Amino acid sequence: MAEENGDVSGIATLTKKDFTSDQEPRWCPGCGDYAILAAVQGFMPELGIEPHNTVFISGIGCSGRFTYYMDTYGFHGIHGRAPAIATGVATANPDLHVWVVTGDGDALSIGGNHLIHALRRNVNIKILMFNNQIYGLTKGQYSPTSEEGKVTKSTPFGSVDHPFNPVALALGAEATFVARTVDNDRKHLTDVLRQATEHPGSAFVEIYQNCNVFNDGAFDLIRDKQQGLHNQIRLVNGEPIVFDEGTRCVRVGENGRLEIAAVADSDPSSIITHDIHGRPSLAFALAHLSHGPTEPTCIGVFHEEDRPTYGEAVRSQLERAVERLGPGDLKTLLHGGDTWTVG
Amino acid sequence: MAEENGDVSGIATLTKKDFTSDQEPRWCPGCGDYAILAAVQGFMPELGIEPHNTVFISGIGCSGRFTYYMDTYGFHGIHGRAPAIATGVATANPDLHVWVVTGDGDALSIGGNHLIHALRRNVNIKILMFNNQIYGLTKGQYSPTSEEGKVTKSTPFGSVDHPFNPVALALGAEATFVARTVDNDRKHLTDVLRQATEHPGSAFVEIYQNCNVFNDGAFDLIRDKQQGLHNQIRLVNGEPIVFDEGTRCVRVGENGRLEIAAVADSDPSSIITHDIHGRPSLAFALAHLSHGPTEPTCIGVFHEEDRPTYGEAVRSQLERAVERLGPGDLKTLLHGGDTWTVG
Amino acid sequence: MASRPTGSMTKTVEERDHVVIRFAGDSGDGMQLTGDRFTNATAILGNDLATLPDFPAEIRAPAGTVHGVSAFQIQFANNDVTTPGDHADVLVAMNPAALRADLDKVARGGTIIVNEDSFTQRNLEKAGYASDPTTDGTLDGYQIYPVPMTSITVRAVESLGVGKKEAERSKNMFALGLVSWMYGRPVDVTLRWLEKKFGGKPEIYEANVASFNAGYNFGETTELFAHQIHVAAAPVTAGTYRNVAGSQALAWGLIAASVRSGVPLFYASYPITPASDLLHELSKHKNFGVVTIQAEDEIAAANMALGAAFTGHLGVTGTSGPGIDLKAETIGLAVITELPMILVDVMRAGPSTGMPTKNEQGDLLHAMFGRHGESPIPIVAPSSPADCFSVAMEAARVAIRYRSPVILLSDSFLQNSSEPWLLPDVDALPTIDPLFAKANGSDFLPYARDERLARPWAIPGTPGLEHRIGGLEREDRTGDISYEAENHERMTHIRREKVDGIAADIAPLEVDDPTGDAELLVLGWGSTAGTIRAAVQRVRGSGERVATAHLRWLNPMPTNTGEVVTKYRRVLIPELNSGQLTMLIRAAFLADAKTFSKVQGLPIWADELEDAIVRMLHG
Amino acid sequence: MASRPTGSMTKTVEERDHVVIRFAGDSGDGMQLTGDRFTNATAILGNDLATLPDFPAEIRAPAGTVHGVSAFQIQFANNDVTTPGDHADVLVAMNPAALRADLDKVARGGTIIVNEDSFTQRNLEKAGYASDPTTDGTLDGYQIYPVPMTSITVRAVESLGVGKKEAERSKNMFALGLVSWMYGRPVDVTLRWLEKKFGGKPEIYEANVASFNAGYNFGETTELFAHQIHVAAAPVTAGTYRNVAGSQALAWGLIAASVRSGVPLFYASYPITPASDLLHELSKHKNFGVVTIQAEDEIAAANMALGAAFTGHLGVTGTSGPGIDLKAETIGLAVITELPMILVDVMRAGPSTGMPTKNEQGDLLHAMFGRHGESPIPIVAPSSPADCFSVAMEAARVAIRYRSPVILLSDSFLQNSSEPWLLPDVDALPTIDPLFAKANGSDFLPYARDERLARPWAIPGTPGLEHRIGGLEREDRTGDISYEAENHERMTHIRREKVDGIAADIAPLEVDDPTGDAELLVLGWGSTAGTIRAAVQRVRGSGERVATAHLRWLNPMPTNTGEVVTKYRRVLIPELNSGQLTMLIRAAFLADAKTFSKVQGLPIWADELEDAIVRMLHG
Ligand SMILES: Cc1ncc(C[n+]2csc(CCOP(=O)(O)OP(=O)(O)O)c2C)c(N)n1
Ligand SMILES: Cc1ncc(C[n+]2csc(CCOP(=O)(O)OP(=O)(O)O)c2C)c(N)n1
Ligand code: SF4
Ligand code: SF4
Ligand SMILES: [Mg+2]
Ligand SMILES: [Mg+2]
Repeated sequence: MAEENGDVSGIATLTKKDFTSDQEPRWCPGCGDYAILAAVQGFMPELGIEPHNTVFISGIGCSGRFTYYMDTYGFHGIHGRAPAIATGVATANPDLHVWVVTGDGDALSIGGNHLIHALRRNVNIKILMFNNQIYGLTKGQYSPTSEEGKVTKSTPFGSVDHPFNPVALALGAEATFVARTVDNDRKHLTDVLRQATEHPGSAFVEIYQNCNVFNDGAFDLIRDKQQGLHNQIRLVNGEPIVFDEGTRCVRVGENGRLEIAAVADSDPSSIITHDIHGRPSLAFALAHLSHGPTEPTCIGVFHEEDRPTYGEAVRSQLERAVERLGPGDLKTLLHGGDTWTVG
Repeated sequence: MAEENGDVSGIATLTKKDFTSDQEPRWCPGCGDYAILAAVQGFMPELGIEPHNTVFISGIGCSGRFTYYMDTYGFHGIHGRAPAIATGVATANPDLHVWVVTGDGDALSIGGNHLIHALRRNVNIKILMFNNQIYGLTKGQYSPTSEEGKVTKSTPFGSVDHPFNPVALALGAEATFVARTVDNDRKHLTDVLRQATEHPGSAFVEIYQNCNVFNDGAFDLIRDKQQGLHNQIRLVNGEPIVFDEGTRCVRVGENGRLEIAAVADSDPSSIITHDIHGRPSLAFALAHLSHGPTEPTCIGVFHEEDRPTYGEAVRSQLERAVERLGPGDLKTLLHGGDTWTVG
Repeated sequence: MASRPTGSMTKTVEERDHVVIRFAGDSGDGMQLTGDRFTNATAILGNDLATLPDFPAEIRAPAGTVHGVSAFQIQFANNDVTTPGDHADVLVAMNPAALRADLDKVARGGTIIVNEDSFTQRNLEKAGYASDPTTDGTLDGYQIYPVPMTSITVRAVESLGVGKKEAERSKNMFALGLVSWMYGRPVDVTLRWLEKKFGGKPEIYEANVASFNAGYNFGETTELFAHQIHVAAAPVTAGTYRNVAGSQALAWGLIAASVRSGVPLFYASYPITPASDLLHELSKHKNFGVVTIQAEDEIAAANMALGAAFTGHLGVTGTSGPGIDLKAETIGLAVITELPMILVDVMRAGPSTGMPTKNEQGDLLHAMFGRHGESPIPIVAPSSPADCFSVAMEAARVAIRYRSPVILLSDSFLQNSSEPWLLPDVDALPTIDPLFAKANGSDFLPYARDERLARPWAIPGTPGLEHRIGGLEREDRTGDISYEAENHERMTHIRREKVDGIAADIAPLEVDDPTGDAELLVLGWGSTAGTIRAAVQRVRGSGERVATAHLRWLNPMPTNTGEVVTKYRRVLIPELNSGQLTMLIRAAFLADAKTFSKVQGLPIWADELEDAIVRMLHG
Repeated sequence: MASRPTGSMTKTVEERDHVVIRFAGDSGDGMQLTGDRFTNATAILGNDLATLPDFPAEIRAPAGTVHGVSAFQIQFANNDVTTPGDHADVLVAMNPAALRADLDKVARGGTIIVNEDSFTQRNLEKAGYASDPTTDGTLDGYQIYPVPMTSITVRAVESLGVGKKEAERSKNMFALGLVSWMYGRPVDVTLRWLEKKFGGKPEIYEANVASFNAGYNFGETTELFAHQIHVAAAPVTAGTYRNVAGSQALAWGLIAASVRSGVPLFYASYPITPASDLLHELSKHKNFGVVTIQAEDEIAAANMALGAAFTGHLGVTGTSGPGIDLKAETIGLAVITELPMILVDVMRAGPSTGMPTKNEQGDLLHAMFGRHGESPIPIVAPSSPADCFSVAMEAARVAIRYRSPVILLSDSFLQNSSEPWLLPDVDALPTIDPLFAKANGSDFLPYARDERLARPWAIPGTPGLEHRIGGLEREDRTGDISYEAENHERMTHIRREKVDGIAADIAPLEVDDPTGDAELLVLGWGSTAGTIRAAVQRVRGSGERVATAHLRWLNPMPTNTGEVVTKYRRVLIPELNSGQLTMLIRAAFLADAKTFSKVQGLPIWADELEDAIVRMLHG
């Protein structure tokens, strides 16, 4: 444990070790989850938030084990409900730093409703969705992000389900912070997490995570050091959206539509400048440039928006109630209506 | 009942009466639900689909009673689950015409997950969401579409929840048909329903519905014959988006963003032409022109997209399996593995 | 005071021990308000009483139809009142639909006062009457008093300049005035309340006063009513009283537990009839630091409450049948994570959506067993509206002390009905020490236990107590994940023993057996307490020896329960279900207990139960 | 055939009645395949057998650790085999972790064959061994055979041009060959299978054959093993057999019910261990018109199945503990809408997430009572892997005939383990007439009933039968919404009577009491059947008089159940829970039944139960 009771020795002393529990991680060798865990444990100290003020809440799935490996407070909930548990935690005590770790099945299949409601409420939780486009823990069924036609244990003839685009779904659900990153790019991942932490309110971060056992290579086009170079559209706020070593761009096409084009063929004024703080429709259009990581795909922060956090709104309502009605007094409450006295 | 067993006398003979059950509607006098019921009952005959091939499935809420008033097959399910029941019905028998009637609470609160999954799967169901921005049946709590600060029975100090934009949510969920209409404009409503019926797959239709008891006037700005004239942005495919008697328009502004402007101030080429068949990002941007019916708001069909329906995809997979494996034979199945024979 | 009825007491007065009055009218007629006001005046007079509002189904039916009838029933007496009464002595019917809907709730020979003006052809038709029941013989055998309430009211307020609609709307005050006269209710109380309520709108105020007085004077002056009826005050414990409905008492009990434990209250819920009122009531009291959240569904509500419990709040979630089904998985998580949490289930008639506005005690076995696996949970049930207060405190006490979810089984009747409540001395209410864990330098063991088998409540924000919990089986003491066979069995036993051990911490089952030699025990639980008391009083009145006992805790049952139920030759268990407690008692004690079952969405009537007891004694 | 082992029979042969072998290795070592192949060869030899795979928890632990061990156990005999065996006579441990994990599952004095090559310092450490257990005395008392499996395998395939990794990977075939020799299993079966499986990849095929032969020959030629063991064929009914796991049998039973009723099968489910295999199996058979949907969650799955049932399909949804919790509300809807639907609950150790890969019978009371309100449902449970087939058909028959949801309680053990199955004559399987409603010109009454109290199944698409159903209480016969008190009570009774009436339609409880004067009845349900049979055989062997009976239907129980349980002075109910059936039996029949309870995620061992029976007889 980081420090003994009361002896909070300050930011500078925190290290990765303070966030590392005594439980040995038990994912499959080579799983992308290891890289994310290492990145998170490595990055937490620089936030200067003590482990005891940090809570990790997870659902069920391979990703769900994450909680056990962080030496913070942790709640490994039931399948799909982590955002609801986290809403309880973050609203009960808005001073805590609350993280949700979830998978594509946990968050988007059984837990879809809690996710979208947490996002619209802007609960101050940072949601890390490990998207491996598969159900890992239950050994290989397709997930709501798996591509159509996918052959898995539950779909020997190929899946007929059209997948979600998680970033688009989050935007449709009024999310105030939406981003995407990849498990094996520690710098990018850490950078996105830092921005998520700084954002007051819900942050939805999709992390492309390789499941080397049941869905190996699903993100190679984006995640691979070589191919990624050509296919990652890295979003940087305030900068024109160009990629593929500066050769391609995202520009406004006919009737206001976004499209990918060669920089050489594009009027510079038609090239989109990334702006995370405007209306979410730009972000939505960027999310829809590709449907899944099989074409050039945006990574980075898509959208950020200022809105009061749920926990603060609830807290300030409690404060205003006290101002308006005075601090709660039991006797006043019970005797408040028509009473009568006998004898 | 429309006709006796077997004696299907054809399209021409169907009338509103054939779709009207013997149960007396029991909504509050003045409720917008009456107008929708009348419109639907009036419009069904022109589709030429017999009542016995039509199924209405509803959840719980005032809107949920709708099912009882249609003389078709009907299933009044449990709260929020109508899209799931309907998925069962429409997948089991893709020849049926399946309608879902739901409310803003039923569809977006408890039922949010089933809704978004039915939409992404493109189940061939027509979803009519009666949005009255309130819980009617349970007598007046706020809903996921109620505006922030709303004072209701459950929020005497005002709600702190940021609402959904149902059209944006549906688009984020990969819906293939998304529209909005209003209860008291029978022509517009019927028109939208007709297009929804013609669309192969899920159709999500948000209907602004006045709850005159718990949330009277919520949509007046759009719904009122006078005010509506100025504030309804009527979307017509292939036409420039102008409204307010031709004085205002939707145009492409800076960095590809859509904005409302005076036609007089706008370069004609910047005015958006409505195109329901392109990428959904245009529709998303249109949905985000306003957040709720308190400013000029789009009505009509936002987006339509071709994708195989779930029922057909499932059916054709069954057919292909028969082609590949031959029709199922029990004996072959049971004797299929390693067997041995004794004595 | 602005004015008061002018009539002087010129009629004779008849004494009665108890009276049941039912006000019935259209949803828009203000019957709940009328009943409420009458209740107040009655309470202040010192009668004991019990009330029951009877709402229509959720959707408002067209005015004038049977489906739109809203009624309010009150029983008051010069002695212990235990139920709102089986049948009404007096029915006030504001329109034909009300008469039609409630006639079968009037005692044979009872009094029926109708608003004559509303018995028009149109209204009769809407109510489904072919001819006028007040004249066609339908009401033979009742005492029927037609009173032109609307027209008198309109005339009485004519001069005040209020519109006709407003004038008509105040006819419920006329009815209140009339019935107040009939039973000699104090006038001041009502006038004072009108002043408080409408003081700011003088016209409306005057109109209501005028209507009320007109009703009162109508009773006094017309020949119609021969005499007033007097019901003496009931002998009650000295103290300050108020009338309280179960939903209020339950909400306040939770707030009191929060205040007396210093653990903030966190209530997450999804609206559902008849549990919504808890959410409504609690959200009014944010100045107590009460967080209320209207969640997206019941699953979320339960998980939010559980998350809050983890964070050191008293996590509470309330719902009714369909909602408690949905919370099952989360309750299991609360059982294995051993966090203090309260699940309120306000039972209503099932199965499925059932009859949402009707009452039933159908969820007891669901509360006991409604989760997969071995997943024991304490269950407690209040026996009357006011009892909800102390049961809520008791549930909180056990939840916090034992770090356990607790199910509180209320029901639709308890929630909606009301009774006078002797207000407790706030400073004498029990305190609850949350005993939050503190770091002490040594390794923290989140699943180590105290003498009650309770584990530490170590809340986020406390340095040195970082730990992880969850739904996978935990290793004893360390709380790490464990798949070890013996550990699982040990933990299964510990979870059960902890719940069973609560028996040592609750009151023993009290038996009321005045002669000490009763043959038959009537054992009850929950909201049937009043009816049981009434029925047992009656059979005892006719010389029978019957014992009675009431279970407040259903799991665990008090330690002496087995002894009690096996002591009597016969055990009768009245239940608003098919015999759920009966099954638990039979299984636990092999006692041949029988059920008196009623599954009609209605309360058990005392006379039905009386018959059943007599039959069992002599049959 | 490519080649076969060269060794000739030069060793002595020892006769045994039964043998238990356990193959254990790393998750990647192919132990399930090895076990499966051994099982096949054994079955074909005519031994009776039972098997149990023992997977690690869901997440793959790092290779070489105890958490990553995967094992497969088989018992085979010359007579009736009822369980996979309490303790292994032979353990094949492919690495130190396997030895460490499974040593306590080996009978004292048993044989342990280890892959010597894997006992490196590194692997010992990973397994948590400080020193080498094969040499440090840990295994004193066992017969230990270290065999350098990896190196021999690699050498055997050297010449075939396969890579070292591939070569090493085929060491499980070496183990299979060795054990096949030890127990004289037929070689052809395995070689034929290898050809079928790897025929297309000659190198891999050759390598596997070479490894298998190397193992076989190793047994034959080395001095290590003194003799072969022979287990004679069991006397069994004539016919064609196959080995079948419960998940297959259950899936096929559903398909058979669909074929024999003409009602298409519709399976909607959400993956969950150990129920997922049903989804996997059924989705392979789309050529039977089986629709399978992987729903977004369990609630959706149940509602989809219910929607399909409404549409005239056999709606089935399968899940395990946490999922059955979530389906509770929907099951209630199925109860009130009275549609044919099957809910399969493959029980696993709870509460909450519990121990997902471990077994338990913890959901019986949840199945009985796990919905709000009075909501009775038929419940049936298979007793062995092969029995899943006929129980699935039986569940479908009752669901369709009675228009009722049915809960089928399987468990993790039944699902995963396998046994030889005498294949039924397909044409003699029972047919089920769905009796779909047809319009007959008169008004359609969706809640009118036949002599079984079943209502019409009128499916969308049928002209003239348009009607509306739902979760609100229905009026008798018409099916319209009704809030009427007596109607609700009537419907509550009808729903219960309908379910109770199924008792007339199922087999009576069969008692096995050879002497007819047993003192003690051992009553079982579900997957403990095999253990109970074994234990009872043993105590009878020592002259005790013990009767036994097994409940297939838990609700309703067969009509003679009360008679049976009250006939015996003592009733012992072995359950993998804290006494759930016991509680039902006690409550229903006031019989003082006792539980033999085991809640460890493990099967009951026959010897434990034997002890318990003897104790109860003489204690
Ligand atoms: C209520 C419930 N349903 C199903 C399961 C089984 N289950 C556990 S994890 C999981 C899906 C995991 O997929 P994902 O969220 O993508 O996580 P991953 O394992 O891929 O990290 C499922 C279906 C469960 N534990 N609880
Ligand atoms: C599981 C469950 N939870 C809660 C309820 C109570 N309930 C019925 S309808 C409803 C909300 C209705 O709101 P909406 O969908 O907007 O429909 P409206 O009445 O406004 O048409 C609620 C909370 C229920 N019936 N079932
Ligand atoms: S199954 Fe996939 S996601 Fe899960 S631990 Fe293994 S590699 Fe990682
Ligand atoms: S409560 Fe509102 S939505 Fe419901 S019936 Fe009445 S007016 Fe309509
Ligand atoms: Mg995944
Ligand atoms: Mg609504």
